[in-house]
Amino acid sequence: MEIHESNPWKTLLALSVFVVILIVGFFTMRTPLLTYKLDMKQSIEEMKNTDACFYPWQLNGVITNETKNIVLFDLRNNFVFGQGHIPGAENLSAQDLTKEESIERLEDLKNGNFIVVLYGEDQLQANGPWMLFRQVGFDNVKVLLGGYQYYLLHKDNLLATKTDSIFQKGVPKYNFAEMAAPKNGASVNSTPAKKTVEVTRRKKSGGAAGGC
Amino acid sequence: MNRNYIYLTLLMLILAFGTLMIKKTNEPKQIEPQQLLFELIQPTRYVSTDQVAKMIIQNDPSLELIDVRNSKEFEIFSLPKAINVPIDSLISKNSLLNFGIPGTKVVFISNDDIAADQVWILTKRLGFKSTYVMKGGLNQWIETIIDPKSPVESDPALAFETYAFRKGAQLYFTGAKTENAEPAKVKVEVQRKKKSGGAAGGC
Amino acid sequence: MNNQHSISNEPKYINPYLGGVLLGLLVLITVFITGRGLGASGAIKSSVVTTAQIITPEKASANNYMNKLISDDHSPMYTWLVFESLGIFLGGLLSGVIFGRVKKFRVEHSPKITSKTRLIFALIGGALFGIGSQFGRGCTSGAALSGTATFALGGVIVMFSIFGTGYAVAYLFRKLWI
Amino acid sequence: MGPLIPNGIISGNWDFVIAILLGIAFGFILEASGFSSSRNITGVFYGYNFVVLRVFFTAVIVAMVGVLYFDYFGWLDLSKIFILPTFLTPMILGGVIMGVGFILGGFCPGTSFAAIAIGKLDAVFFTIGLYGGIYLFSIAFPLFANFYDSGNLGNVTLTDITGISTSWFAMGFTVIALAAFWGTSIIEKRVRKNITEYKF
Repeated sequence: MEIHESNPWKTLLALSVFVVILIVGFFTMRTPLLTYKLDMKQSIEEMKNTDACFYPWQLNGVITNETKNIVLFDLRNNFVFGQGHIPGAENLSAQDLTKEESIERLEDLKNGNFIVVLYGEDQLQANGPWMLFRQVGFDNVKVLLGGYQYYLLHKDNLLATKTDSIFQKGVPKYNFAEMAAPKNGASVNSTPAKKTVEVTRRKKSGGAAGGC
Repeated sequence: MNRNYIYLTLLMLILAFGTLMIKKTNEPKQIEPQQLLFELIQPTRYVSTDQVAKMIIQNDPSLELIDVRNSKEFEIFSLPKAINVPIDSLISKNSLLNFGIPGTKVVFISNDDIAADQVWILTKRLGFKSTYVMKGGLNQWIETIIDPKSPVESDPALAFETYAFRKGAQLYFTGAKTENAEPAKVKVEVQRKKKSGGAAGGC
Repeated sequence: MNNQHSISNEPKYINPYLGGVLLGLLVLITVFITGRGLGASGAIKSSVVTTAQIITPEKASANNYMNKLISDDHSPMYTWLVFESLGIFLGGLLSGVIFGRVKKFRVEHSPKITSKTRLIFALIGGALFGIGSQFGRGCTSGAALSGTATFALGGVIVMFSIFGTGYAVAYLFRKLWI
Repeated sequence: MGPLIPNGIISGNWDFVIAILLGIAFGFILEASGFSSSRNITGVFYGYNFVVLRVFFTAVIVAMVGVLYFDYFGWLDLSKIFILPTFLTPMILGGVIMGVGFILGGFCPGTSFAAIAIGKLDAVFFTIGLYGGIYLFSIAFPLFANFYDSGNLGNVTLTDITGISTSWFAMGFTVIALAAFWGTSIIEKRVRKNITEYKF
């Protein structure tokens, strides 16, 4: 009544094929392009590292081509890049960052002791790539504070931004508690001519939280 | 009994034992850097202040606001029901318990969006899903919800709808009386991010 | 083993472990290609919804359970599992032809019961399996096999409760089988 | 790299072709292993034929181990595969009902399709029953809609719940399964001595 094949040599064969596939997989395994060099705690510390930031006034040297060892990468797409960019910047659209060539390029630049400055439309756009590259060990990658918009506003007098603080992100622009407090009677809207939303220049307000 | 059965047993044991050997690291599970890079260049993580306001007003039970400013700033002002998780105390068991609860959407808030975005990246690296960043942060919140600017006549109709919604939201959040007291009913699409790429459905 | 009942030239089934290894590799390939496991009961669910939609369209779309599968752009039959189940049938046929097991319709039962009893119990068993598979989010192949293989908690729960219950009630129905 | 279709490496248009091909392989394996016979299947509960246990557990451990290796090689992105959601109480109840149905019907849905193909009338009735059962369930769904969704733990894996790494689960399952294979082969021999009227 043994109705199943009792000799398992085919089974052994099938399992061996599986093992061979696994062995092939083991030897053809690619080491990942990127690995984390900083753990979580170090990554948090790294965010406060002022040395990892690039200040707008430092752009002067790049634009006039005096400092040779700085490469400026524009993370916006090439359409916007074509409409205008910081002189001397190279276009490296954020969408292309994951490509192998881009990462190899960054590695070459690191080996050549170049400093890489990333910028996007605003600082937010470059924030993510900058953090990631720092975490995976590109300690030559910096982020341009304020981003392109801020540069555009001050491109005539970049040095003056030394005393400005608006690119110091992370600062409350308003007194939140006061603004959001219940206002009895008077309608909020009637307060005339509220501050315009466009980046209003404000005096350096105390110590800006964090480095960048 | 065929001797091949013994070979099979041993082979299978070795294979299973091998899986113990290939464990990568003892660190908490993290997503691959390349995967992280891929995810962080997508703008899908940003939600607008309008969307957040809408969710608060509708009492969306899945919404979880995480305020990443320091506790002093948090005490002075915070959004309703927000939980304070300062960046410095992010990597602790207690703080991390706030994330990754099935069925919740975590929205990070800071003064602007940089700090919130940074926390987003850190939690993403740890593999937490359905986390978002409120674009513009509290500064934007003040500008759009607490003190909305009325649109100019040349603006498209949509701007007026948004404005009507914001006035309603302003009323809700500040208790201020406004000229047009009628409650604004504007549909602001709440973008729900679909589980990216994952396969759906089984048997 | 004494072989008094089996005829020596009768084609044998393949070694169970061979079937297991192949099935395991198949689950692996399925997960690798589609990102989900195998399944079967979902196909029946699709056909239930399809017939319900044809016979009583209003009721079908009013039913909270069925209307998840109803969409305007394609029939509920147009799903992965329906095609896969069609494949199961074809694969069974292929194997049956190769090993010479395809014959006229016949009923297999314990000598202690009649064919009619066997068919009635098959019907009841099928109905119970149908109900259970909806609660369990899948049947033995979808939930228990593919679920466990992908380390899903639900798969392990379903697997243990199916086999646990099976052993618990097996004694009551022993006449059906031995 | 994988899963290929969700990652867009194979276009979604091939979905149904692949479904049929995988189904054919599935059906072939089920039939060839003897799952087209309900008395083979239920033998696992009476100890005279452990083919279900052998096929099922071998498949589970091979697939589990394979998934882990594929993940390690970077071939399979575990975060993108479908994890069966867990609904604790409905799943236990569903499993219990399916267990009873298994003993009564002698098939499970997949095997019944394969059995129909080789001309088993009981499998046809089983499938009709299956159809009726799901129809009944859908009609009566509003009665237990709340229960159906209760105990939702989300798409959790064993590791999410216990914190023990998947490798240990694979190892554990393998050891248990291999022990069961050796153990059941002894039980099977003993039981078969006492059964005389079992034929096919």
